[in-house]
Amino acid sequence: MSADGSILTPVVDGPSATQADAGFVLKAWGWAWPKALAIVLVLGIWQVVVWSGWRPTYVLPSPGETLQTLWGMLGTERFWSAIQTTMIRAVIGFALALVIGTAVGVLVARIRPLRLAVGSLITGLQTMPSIAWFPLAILLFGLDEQAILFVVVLGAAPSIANGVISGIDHVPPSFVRLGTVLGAKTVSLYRDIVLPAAMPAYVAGLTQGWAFAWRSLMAGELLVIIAERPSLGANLEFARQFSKAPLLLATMLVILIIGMLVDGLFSSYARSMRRKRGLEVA
Amino acid sequence: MSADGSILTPVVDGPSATQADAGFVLKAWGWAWPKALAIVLVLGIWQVVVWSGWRPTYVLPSPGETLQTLWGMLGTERFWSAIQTTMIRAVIGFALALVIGTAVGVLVARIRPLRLAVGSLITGLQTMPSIAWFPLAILLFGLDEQAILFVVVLGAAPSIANGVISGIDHVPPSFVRLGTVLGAKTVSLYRDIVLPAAMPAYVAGLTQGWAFAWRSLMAGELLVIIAERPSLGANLEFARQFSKAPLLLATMLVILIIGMLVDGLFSSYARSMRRKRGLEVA
Amino acid sequence: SGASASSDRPDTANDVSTVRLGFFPNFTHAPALVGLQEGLFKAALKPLGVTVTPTAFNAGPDAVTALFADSLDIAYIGPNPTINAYVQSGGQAIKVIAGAASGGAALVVRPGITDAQGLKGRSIATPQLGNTQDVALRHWLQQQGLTATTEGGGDVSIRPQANAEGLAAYAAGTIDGAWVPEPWVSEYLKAGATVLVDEKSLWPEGRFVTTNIIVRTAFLDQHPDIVKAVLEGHLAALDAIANDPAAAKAAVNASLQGLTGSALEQDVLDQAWSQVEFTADPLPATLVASADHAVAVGLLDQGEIESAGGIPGTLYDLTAIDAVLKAAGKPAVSAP
Amino acid sequence: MTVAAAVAGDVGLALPILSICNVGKVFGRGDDSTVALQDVSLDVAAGEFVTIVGASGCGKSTLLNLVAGLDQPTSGTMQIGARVAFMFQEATLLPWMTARQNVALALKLRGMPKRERQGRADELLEAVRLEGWGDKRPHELSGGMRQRVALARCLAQDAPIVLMDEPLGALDAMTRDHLHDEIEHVWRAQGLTIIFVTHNMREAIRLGDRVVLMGSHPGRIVYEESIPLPHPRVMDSPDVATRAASLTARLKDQGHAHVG
Amino acid sequence: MTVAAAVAGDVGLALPILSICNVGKVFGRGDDSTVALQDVSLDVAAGEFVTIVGASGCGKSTLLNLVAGLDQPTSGTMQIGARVAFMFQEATLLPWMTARQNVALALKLRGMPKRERQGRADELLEAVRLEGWGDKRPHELSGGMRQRVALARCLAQDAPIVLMDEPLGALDAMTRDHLHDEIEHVWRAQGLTIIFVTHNMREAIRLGDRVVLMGSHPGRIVYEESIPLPHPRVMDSPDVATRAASLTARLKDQGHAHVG
Ligand SMILES: Nc1ncnc2c1ncn2[C@@H]1O[C@H](COP(=O)(O)OP(=O)(O)OP(=O)(O)O)[C@@H](O)[C@H]1O
Ligand SMILES: Nc1ncnc2c1ncn2[C@@H]1O[C@H](COP(=O)(O)OP(=O)(O)OP(=O)(O)O)[C@@H](O)[C@H]1O
Ligand SMILES: [Mg+2]
Ligand SMILES: [Mg+2]
Repeated sequence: MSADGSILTPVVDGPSATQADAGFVLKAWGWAWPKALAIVLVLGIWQVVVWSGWRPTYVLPSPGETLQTLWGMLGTERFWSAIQTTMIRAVIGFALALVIGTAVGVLVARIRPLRLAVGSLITGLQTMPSIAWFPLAILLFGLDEQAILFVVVLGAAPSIANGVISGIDHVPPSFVRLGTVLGAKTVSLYRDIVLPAAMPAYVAGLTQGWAFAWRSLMAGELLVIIAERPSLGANLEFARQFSKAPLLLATMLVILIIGMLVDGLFSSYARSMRRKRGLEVA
Repeated sequence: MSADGSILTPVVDGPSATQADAGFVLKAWGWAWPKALAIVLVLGIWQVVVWSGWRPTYVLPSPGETLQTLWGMLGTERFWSAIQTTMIRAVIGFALALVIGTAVGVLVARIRPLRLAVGSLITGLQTMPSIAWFPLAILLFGLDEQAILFVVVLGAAPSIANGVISGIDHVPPSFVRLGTVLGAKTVSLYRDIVLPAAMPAYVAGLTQGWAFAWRSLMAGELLVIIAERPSLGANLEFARQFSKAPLLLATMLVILIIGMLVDGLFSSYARSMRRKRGLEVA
Repeated sequence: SGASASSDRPDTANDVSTVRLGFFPNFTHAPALVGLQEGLFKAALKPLGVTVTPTAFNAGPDAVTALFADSLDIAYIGPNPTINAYVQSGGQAIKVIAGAASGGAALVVRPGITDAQGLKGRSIATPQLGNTQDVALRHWLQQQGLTATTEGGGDVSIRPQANAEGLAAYAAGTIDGAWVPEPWVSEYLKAGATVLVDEKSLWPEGRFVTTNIIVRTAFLDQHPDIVKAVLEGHLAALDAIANDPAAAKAAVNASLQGLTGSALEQDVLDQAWSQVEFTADPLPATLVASADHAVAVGLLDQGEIESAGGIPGTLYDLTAIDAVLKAAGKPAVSAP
Repeated sequence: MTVAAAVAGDVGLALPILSICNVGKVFGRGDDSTVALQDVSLDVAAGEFVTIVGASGCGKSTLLNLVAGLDQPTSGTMQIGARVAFMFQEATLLPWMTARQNVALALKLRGMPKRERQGRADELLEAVRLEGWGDKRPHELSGGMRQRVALARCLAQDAPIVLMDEPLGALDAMTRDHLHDEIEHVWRAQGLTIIFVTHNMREAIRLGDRVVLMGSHPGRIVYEESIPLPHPRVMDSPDVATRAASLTARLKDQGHAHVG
Repeated sequence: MTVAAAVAGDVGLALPILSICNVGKVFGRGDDSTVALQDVSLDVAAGEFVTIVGASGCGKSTLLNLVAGLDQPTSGTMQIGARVAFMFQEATLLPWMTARQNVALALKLRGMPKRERQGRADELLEAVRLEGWGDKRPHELSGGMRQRVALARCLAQDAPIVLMDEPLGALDAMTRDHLHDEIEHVWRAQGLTIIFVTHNMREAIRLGDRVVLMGSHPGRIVYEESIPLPHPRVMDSPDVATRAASLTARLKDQGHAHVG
């Protein structure tokens, strides 16, 4: 290769052998440091603001105090029972919303008159604050778990349905044509071709649906305070009503962490899906 | 074509000339009847339930009474001023959320450590009920319009960001490779290729973002209640607090209608986008 | 300095041009509504060259946060948020400077329930866990020998529930009564309920605090003159209410309509009005008793109260209202 | 212009399984419309192997789409006597499935029981020389490999009529020769009726009982010729070359005649 | 196996603008890995027209990807002396743009001022025989038309090195002949360096200064041959045919040698 260096720019050298050894530790580190940095940054800024004396600590408590409150909470059985109650409601409500939202989404995407009739209604329902449904929920279900689920489903199902619709709308027509040619009947067309193709938008819709479900749940849990059953939503409202700033912040942290964990689930599923489809480098 | 009919099935005849004449009227009718039918159905069922005497009318008013209340509302200047206030807040808040959410989405999708650090936080923030932000909003902005916008942006920006991220994640890699080959720099790669390609998911994210913005706004409008400046959120909450069932239902109808109109905007944009891309038959 | 709270904090400047007055669009805040509607605060503050910036709140916690955040100076508020603000700030942030309303709460139940024993196995709503009515109900049940846990168990199931939903739940048959303040008592009566216990009957002289006025401690220290002027306006409003109830009712409803888009039905308003007394006396003893009851039923933490300096501790500062009352030739209010 | 009618006699005795009559297809409306097909008539007998050659954009794919029922003609009538398999011009593999699953999907949708599918899919992949690649996903395959998976899937459909739109366009000479043999074998063994679009005139002659030439603007059939050469034919044989030259010349003339 | 080194003398005098040295590319890891390229070395002189022929899946596209910098080799080094234009095996048109906009995008990204773009894009579309189709969107074009838009876009990039991956695979003989002339014209006029992948041996000989044959499993260069025939060449000429036959035979041998 007696090439004249002046017009040649080296593009790349093969990776050295050491890179292969790095392995797991490096990977875990690469995954962990950004998170650690973010947490340290947030806590640091928060602490600095508190130190600056900008607001009295009874309205803006220090991270230390908040974490201490959180730690104290973690030690109580009541807290875990609240988490459990709330998570069970969330999962059941979300599962219901999933089934209903998916069914409605598929039907609306498929049946033109239905779409014209109720297509926009779906977003309309989505914009309705949970609180507006309370009276109806109570009239229909009384002060019962079902009233909470009703509010949760009304919150989450529309956004799941919208995810399905947008997913189906953007399925490449060539896939549908393929399905037709392969002789797929309606059910198999949707099961084998359209829905898998719509999966990315569907999962995005599910994430949004989860957020809606969770928000609606936090509101809905104020509806029904049921015998011997503390809940996160009630805790949040309680902290607020009693102006307990550290408790409020600690509860917000819990909500944030649960939200992030659930997002972790969704996004790792989305990632594996992308990897399968060659949309992401493994 | 002296074909033996027994093994031949006629597939299609060319469309007759009359079909071309049908034109506008048929189209408008095809658009209108499903909606009309849906409305009639809902009102009908509602009326039947009311007639059945299932619940006293002070908690479940008849459609007639509700529509009458709505009609009465429409006649007041106060109502229109409330709509105006709320819509202005919604539009400003949504616009802010759009800018912030898009920027955050693009950055998070692009920069890997940032994604690892705050990717899941976005959904975490989304799951936080608006009401939890009130103290922070008051601390940061006092009792001001800005506090409302803060709550709205915190509600809507995450879901817009999530839309952007999911859109960018699912851009066909071949498009990105094309952009690289065409010599697109980061900015042009995103402006000319990645963002247009991510548009469908982005618009879906916007629709969800609008729903979040609107819900957060309905809650946030309770932060600052000003006498000369009525708002839809305050109207909704106080109709509830004053147990004015017809007023509550009428306000819900207004929210529903606004939500549907906005969805109409988004979905007609989405439709024209799909048509352009050959995803929908014109 | 001015209304934009966060940027200009009035308590760091010596002069303020406006006082920020908080209240709820709520019938029991009638003195605030009437005073603002009729310009009585404005008139009282005029000599000082200070204007009033009214701020309506939907709920207590936001008003308390606003006070804590220096976004609000004076607020009409119920006894619960008062205790919470006092306790949570370690006794520092606020002081009660006057009363505004007394009375107007009752246990309403489904017809047919005629005594405490009739409540066994029933569900009763209260506006909110740990609020005055909630505490009152729990305390009363205790005295009647009935049990009720904070989680809704026991002989009587207490279901803390926003008032609007409470009424719907009553209509749906899921609750059998409620211990609520006015105007909700009147709403329940309209929906067919009957009064089982009028809270008045449980208090000496039939008076107990429903609404009082609190001030940011720092504001009181720096601007006693403004606080005094506001209380003059308050007194003028109380006089207006006493002198012409019909006009006052109209002013209240007009104000509610303007703020919320909803007003009370005339019959509900009349009925509720007759149950509430608007007074400058904050009735400290009743608040103290209520706090004790809350501790007794496990809804307030005695430790927290102690570290805030106890109740009443430094909660009350009635010098200004007494001065104003004296100037008007009226008797001073009861000290704690 | 009723060329089809003129040659109908050639196949008059065999039973037409497919009959296209004066079909036209216009895309769009008004000024912006494109006449993709005009007055196309074609009868195909059961068991016939018809190859179609024509300029880029002359309407070959459009015609196959109509036959497959994926689109409706704007005029004329069509009669199709049996189920149709279609191999699109683009491979159109489902990205969330492996090569094997893509093939197995066709088997599933024609009703093959689950346990037989995998084996049959592997057989088909072997037939297109992709043994051992079944577990790869589309994005891990080269362009030509994807095309072969699509071919395997098309054969998996097991339909009496098979439409193939440039099925071997992305393949090298060797693989192509092999697949010619394979397709011819399947055609004979199963008595298929095949319509095969290609740009390679010698390929058209190598495979076809009849070669149909199409012209553009508007898309139409300009010429048909039966190929009576004995089987098996060889693409590089002089016979094939001679015919290819003459047919190419005819197509070019047609092209010039129209463009000029 | 250093075939490239052996023939380096041929082009030793000209300045290599592109130098690939012992490059390997492995996809995946462990058992599941595919060796797409092994020990590939190739020098291309500035202004040279190199054509690459090889079996489906032998690594041609992979090699071009590496040269274009779209992927990194797992071993070996590469030096590229100028900007690279690349026409992918799949057309890859942006579906939200018209044909003209797709071409104009390349012009925009290489920095052409706005007002000149439209005219230049139309010129390029005309060069690929798509005059009048500029306003159509990709889904309204036939497969061959889309390929031609991609070709126009590739030419629009105006880069000194041009990589073309089966650019004319979906075109009929006439259009293809025309585009041979067009590509050759541009190559000469602008002094481009072109690497051109095709499955058509005669096309490779028609265009190339040098034909590179690749073998599969693993992908590698098995033979190179300079084509000293005078220009302009004709695809159907006996000269070209003879050479094509011999090169094809060589490729087949290679294939059999390996497969057998
Ligand atoms: N969906 C469509 N909308 C508008 N025009 C279309 C559409 N599909 C095809 N056309 C037009 O119809 C004509 C025929 O297209 P077709 O795909 O049938 O050509 P083809 O013969 O298959 O060409 P190729 O050999 O390039 O694949 C072209 O001019 C094309 O632009
Ligand atoms: N992203 C990838 N992941 C895994 N394997 C890959 C990937 N891309 C290509 N391969 C493999 O690398 C080999 C070479 O592929 P390449 O696309 O370069 O072939 P090619 O010579 O262009 O073939 P064709 O003529 O069919 O286009 C193939 O075996 C293919 O399966
Ligand atoms: Mg075609
Ligand atoms: Mg390739």
